[in-house]
Amino acid sequence: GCSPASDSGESADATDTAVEVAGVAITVDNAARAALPQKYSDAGSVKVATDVPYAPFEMFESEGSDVITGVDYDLGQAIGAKLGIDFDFEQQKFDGIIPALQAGKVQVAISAMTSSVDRMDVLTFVDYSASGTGILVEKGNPAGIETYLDLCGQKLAVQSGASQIDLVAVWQDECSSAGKGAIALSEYPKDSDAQLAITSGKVIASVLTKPSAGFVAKTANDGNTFEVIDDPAAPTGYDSTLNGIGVLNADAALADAIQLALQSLMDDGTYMTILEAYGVEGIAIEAATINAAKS
Amino acid sequence: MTKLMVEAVDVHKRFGSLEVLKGINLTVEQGQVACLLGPSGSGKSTFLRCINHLEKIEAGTIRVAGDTVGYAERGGRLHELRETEVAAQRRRVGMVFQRFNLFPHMTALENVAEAPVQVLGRSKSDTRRRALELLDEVGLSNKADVYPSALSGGQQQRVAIARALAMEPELMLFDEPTSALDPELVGEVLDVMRRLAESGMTMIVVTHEIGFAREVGDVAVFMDDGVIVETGDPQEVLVDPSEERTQSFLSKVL
Amino acid sequence: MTKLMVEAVDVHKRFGSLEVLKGINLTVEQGQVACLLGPSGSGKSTFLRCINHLEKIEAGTIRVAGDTVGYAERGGRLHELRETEVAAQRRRVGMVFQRFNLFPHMTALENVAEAPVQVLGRSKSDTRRRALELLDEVGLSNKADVYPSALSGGQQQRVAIARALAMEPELMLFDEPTSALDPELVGEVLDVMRRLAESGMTMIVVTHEIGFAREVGDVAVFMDDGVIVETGDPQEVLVDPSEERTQSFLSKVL
Amino acid sequence: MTATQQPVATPSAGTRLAGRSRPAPVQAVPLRHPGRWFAAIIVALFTTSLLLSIAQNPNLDWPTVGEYLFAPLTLSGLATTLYLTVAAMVIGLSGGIVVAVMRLSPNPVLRVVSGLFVWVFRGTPVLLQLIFWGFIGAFVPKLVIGIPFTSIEFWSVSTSDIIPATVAALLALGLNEMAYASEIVRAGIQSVDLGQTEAAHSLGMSPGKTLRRIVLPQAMRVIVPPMGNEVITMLKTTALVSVIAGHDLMSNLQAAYAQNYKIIPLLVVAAIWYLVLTSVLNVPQMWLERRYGRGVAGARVGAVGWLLRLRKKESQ
Amino acid sequence: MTATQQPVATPSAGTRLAGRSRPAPVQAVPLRHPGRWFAAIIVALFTTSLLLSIAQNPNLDWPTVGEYLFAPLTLSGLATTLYLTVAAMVIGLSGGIVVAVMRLSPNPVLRVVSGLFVWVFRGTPVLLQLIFWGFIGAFVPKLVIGIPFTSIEFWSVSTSDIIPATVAALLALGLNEMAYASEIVRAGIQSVDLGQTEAAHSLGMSPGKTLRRIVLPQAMRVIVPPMGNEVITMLKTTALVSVIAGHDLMSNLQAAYAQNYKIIPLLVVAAIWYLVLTSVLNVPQMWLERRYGRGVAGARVGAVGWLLRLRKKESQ
Ligand SMILES: Nc1ncnc2c1ncn2[C@@H]1O[C@H](COP(=O)(O)OP(=O)(O)OP(=O)(O)O)[C@@H](O)[C@H]1O
Ligand SMILES: Nc1ncnc2c1ncn2[C@@H]1O[C@H](COP(=O)(O)OP(=O)(O)OP(=O)(O)O)[C@@H](O)[C@H]1O
Ligand SMILES: [Mg+2]
Ligand SMILES: [Mg+2]
Repeated sequence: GCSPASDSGESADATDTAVEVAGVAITVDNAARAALPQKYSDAGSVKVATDVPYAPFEMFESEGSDVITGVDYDLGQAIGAKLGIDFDFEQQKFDGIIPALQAGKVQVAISAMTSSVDRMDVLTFVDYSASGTGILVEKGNPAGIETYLDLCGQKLAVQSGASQIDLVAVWQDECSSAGKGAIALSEYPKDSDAQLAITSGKVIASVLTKPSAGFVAKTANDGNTFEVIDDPAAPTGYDSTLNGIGVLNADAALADAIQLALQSLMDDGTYMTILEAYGVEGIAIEAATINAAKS
Repeated sequence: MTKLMVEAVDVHKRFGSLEVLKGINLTVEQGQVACLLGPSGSGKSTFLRCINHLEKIEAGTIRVAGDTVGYAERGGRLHELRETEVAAQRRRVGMVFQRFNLFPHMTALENVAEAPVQVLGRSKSDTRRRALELLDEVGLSNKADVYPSALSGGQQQRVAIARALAMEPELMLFDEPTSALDPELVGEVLDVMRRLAESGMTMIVVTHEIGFAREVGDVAVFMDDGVIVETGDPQEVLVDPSEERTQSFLSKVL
Repeated sequence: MTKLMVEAVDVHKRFGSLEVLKGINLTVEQGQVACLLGPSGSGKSTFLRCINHLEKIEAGTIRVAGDTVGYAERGGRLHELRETEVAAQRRRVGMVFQRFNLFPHMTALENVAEAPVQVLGRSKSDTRRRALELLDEVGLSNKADVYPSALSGGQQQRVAIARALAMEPELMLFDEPTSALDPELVGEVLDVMRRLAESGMTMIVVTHEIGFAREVGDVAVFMDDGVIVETGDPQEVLVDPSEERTQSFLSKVL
Repeated sequence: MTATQQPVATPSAGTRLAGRSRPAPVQAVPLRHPGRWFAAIIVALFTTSLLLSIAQNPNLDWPTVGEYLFAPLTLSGLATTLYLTVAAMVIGLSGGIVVAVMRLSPNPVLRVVSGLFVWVFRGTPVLLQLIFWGFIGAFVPKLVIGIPFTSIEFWSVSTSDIIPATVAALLALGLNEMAYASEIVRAGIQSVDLGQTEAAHSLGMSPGKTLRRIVLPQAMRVIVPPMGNEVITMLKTTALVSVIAGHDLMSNLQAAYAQNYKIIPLLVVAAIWYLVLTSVLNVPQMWLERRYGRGVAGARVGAVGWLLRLRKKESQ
Repeated sequence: MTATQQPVATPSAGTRLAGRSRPAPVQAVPLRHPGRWFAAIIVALFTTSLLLSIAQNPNLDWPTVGEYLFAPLTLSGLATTLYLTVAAMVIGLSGGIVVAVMRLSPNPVLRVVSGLFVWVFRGTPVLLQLIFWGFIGAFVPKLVIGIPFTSIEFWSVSTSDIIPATVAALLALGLNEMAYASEIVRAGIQSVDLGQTEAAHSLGMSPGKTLRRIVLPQAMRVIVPPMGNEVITMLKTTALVSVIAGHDLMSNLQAAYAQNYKIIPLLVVAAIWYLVLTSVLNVPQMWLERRYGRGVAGARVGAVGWLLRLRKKESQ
């Protein structure tokens, strides 16, 4: 359960009240608040864009409702509480997130975005978690996949534009040097389409971030359709990358404030509490950084 | 009684490089019936269309009931009229086409009632009553609710006449009103036109019905190749024409 | 020489509840010209269309050159023909419509050459030559490359005749071929038809041109209200009709 | 050559008693179409077994279809879809008529402007148009009334504030549809005989009246079927507005299946509703086609040659 | 009433020398349209300053636009888009003609089958149709030749194997387009005068020949503009095939911006290419409209009443 910061009010001073997220009462961190640009503390809120649903990072509380929940949402609320302002989440389809930032309709994007050097042309990222790639297969693992090298010579699905595409390219090389067949990779616009490809027998597995894979396996058809391969060699998934909270490069000062707030949440343990509430401790990182991704 | 209804002075009209009217001069007094004759392509239809400003003339002047067609004289100069002003001028002139051009999506009654309601803003019920009277006058009171596609050619042409009359025009133009009709049906249309002429309507009629022209016409005009070759009393022009071209044409038509 | 070209026996045709042909009997020998006359709505066009199987008859038989129109007699029974077989039958019959119905997207030459190439599979160059000859015969060799919209009515009708002749039919049907024409232009079309008749073509002509019927026709047929009222030598039927209905009709038309 | 005098049917018998004493009707073996029926049976069998096989397929999951068919998220999505479609089509058709008339105008300014309009709005992706109107602040930060090319401003406003998302969605869909509709209307207007316009003019009707009362009603016959296409396309295009907020039928269901992975059943729910809407739409379309088909085309419909009957019988 | 004998223009002067000794032409103050010009200037100013403001906007990021305009992923996407569009339109138009003719047929079987076809394929979302054909294995696991309703099978094959993704995409787009095109073709056929069919029949042309040589060419005038719409819509609909794999222009660019977040510049790249394709398409469309407009409509174009000129001048 979580209750959003509901009564921080318009006044910038009314920040003493604690906000409860994931059962933890959070109060304002003065250092972080001091770093917050004047216009945001004056406004008392920022708007946050998120592309729902992408479980378990963001999803609707129940189907058909428009109450958002998830790891990202809770972290956002907690950061807001540290800064003494509201983080108002708005549902925004992916194609509109950047335009919405550029149009000034929202100021922050928290949408399980993978931080990358490419994307830093557009956004500044406050890194808040890391997740690697998991392999989703049909329940019972009929093809007997144990590690990614077992995918050589098989048909594999991926969401188009996902970072997993580059990873699979690396695997291809390993397959050929190991003398195995190549991976036949098909791209689909959404993860859900890739999963449909598994059930219709077009592919034997799909690759996606491991937290999502776990969530799909757990929830789809009450856990009876899919399972995730657990490779002991890579418990958080292959090729972990950082996830970031994005703001426009022109708004870097806001990123600094968010970084301080997040670090404060890490320091006082709230961060881990929130991750644990969704069973994704595996994605935790040591310290809040800005644009730490190297590729 | 000698009010001039139509005055055409040195009217010229060309389509691209083809000069179709080469200086037409004609006057028609109020109440007169002028019959236009001439071979195909001589410019009869074009001249009629110029009177109604469906074609714009290049030189000369046409006046209908004293007003210059398509222009307003203000401060000694001619000013082109805008579309709506031209439309207002056209209200005083009724036109009947060779191919009828009834509105196919309206019944006979609606065809007749359309313009008075839409253009003159008459009330629907009044117009309806008047339209029924007009249909009765052309002998079609029983066809009021029939669509044009279900009418014979002669019936369609009579509806077209009623439609033009519904606007209470001061001048009626007829462009070969009977030439697309079966010979049997010609009579009924000519009858309507004859009665109209007797009621004092000013009319310009392009026709090849020599009998009608001689009987009803006050003046016969023979055109050829864009000019008026001969004008005069129909009894003279059509019985004993002075011009050779008129003679040869009449010998073919009769 | 007395081969029967058209034999209609007790032909009945109705449109919904309206009986339009009420038992028509008529024979036309090879080389004869039959002229059909009668008031509007008497069923002349419908009968002509039945001969060409553009309408399906409800009772009776029509034979063209011995073959039952629209049916094949096999094993003593009539079998309905399929579309392509009907199309084959129609090749032997040419038809000319009151409204010309030229193909507007083709030049005069293309109109004439279309069917021989498409239907008979003739070579393009041969057909083109033959089409030019035909256009020449109807006096239009100089209009070969002109679209119908640029032709006068009489010219269009002459192209329509050339188009029908290009299929080398054994029988020609004309449905009021001159009634949509200016009087001046009627002559040129009738001339073409007269020459065609002289060349020995069997023809059925619906017409109100009494002069033509008397001069060219071998037999005149007067229809009224779906039945044939009077048949016979045109000189008799059209000059001194025995039936009262024929008399009253002729008095109106003449 | 002499006339062959046939025994002429006595008028009385044929005429007076017509319909009573019918002569023997043509007794013929009707034309059979074995191939046609064979094909029909094959098609029917194939379709049935395909449908059966599909219906029985566990992936279809009928219980889920039933559960979502009237779920609140479906119904509210349906309402949005309907509202957006109706509003966008009203804007599109009325604007499309104006644009079509401008394109056919003799005035070069109007012609160029409308030509450019159609070019741009048909030629660019709807997604971009939606993003443009939805996030216009990203393109034009503020609207200024001032002297162009100088820095003098009398009044200015931030664009993000003045266009709310729903207005943006309607603007985008409506303007896009205008461009498409204008081409259809243009084809319709061009199909009406010129004589109609002349007749209306000679009755003193103004160009506007002529268009509204005479030309457009006759153009409708040609306009209605492709506009039916447009409405159905629009029904589905509304799904794109989800990028700037607004939850139509398809995006609601997509959001649901992104969460529960019941893709096929939920798409079937969408299909069922679209089919219902399309069928409902058929009613006004057929009414319009009948209404505006009236009085046009040959009243004469031959009995032979099935192409002859390639048009509906007129009801006079 | 007596005839007013006007001095008759001597034929010689008027006729022979026509065009040389021109009389004084009508000297009139031409009609001014101040409102029209004012509006044009306002529109031009507004558009220019809007375009300028957009062009200078940093969010547009012209260097990125330039970089991606001819990038390999753009060009290969373009090729796929073009290929899919052309192939789907060919299937759609040719099939659409068949369906339209079936819908207008007097044969009830054909009419019902084609009606159902149009209903289903226009009425269901393209996305579902794409998913159906692309993942047919999920709906119909195997294709069986056998006796229906029994378990006797002569031959069977897994459907996932026989329909590769590109075929599935073409099937889906082509069948969908067929349904839309058939409505447009139907409107076109119905606009052709019945007399044309009769004339063709009486020349002994078969129904098929009549359709191909006489009816369709005349229907083209009405068919071409809305089919232009369809082609442009198809250009963009191809983006949906990304759901069953296949990389058209739009999905390639979307994949790219999913990677680098340069959404607006990449959408502008898409817009530029679509505009180019649309402009190129205009050439055959105008050619077709001219070609099939030939000989039709009044050769008579009045000089007055601009509605009179609502159609292009014929070139005879
Ligand atoms: N809109 C136009 N464009 C070009 N030429 C035209 C146009 N209208 C008429 N013409 C030409 O002008 C000439 C005169 O035509 P008009 O219709 O006035 O003759 P007409 O005397 O009415 O002949 P008809 O008895 O055949 O109706 C003809 O050569 C015709 O082809
Ligand atoms: N397709 C049709 N449906 C219904 N009624 C029709 C049809 N075709 C013709 N008729 C009717 O059949 C009757 C005979 O028509 P037809 O055209 O054969 O007469 P006609 O003798 O040729 O007359 P006209 O001299 O006017 O051409 C008319 O009453 C007409 O209205
Ligand atoms: Mg004329
Ligand atoms: Mg007739």
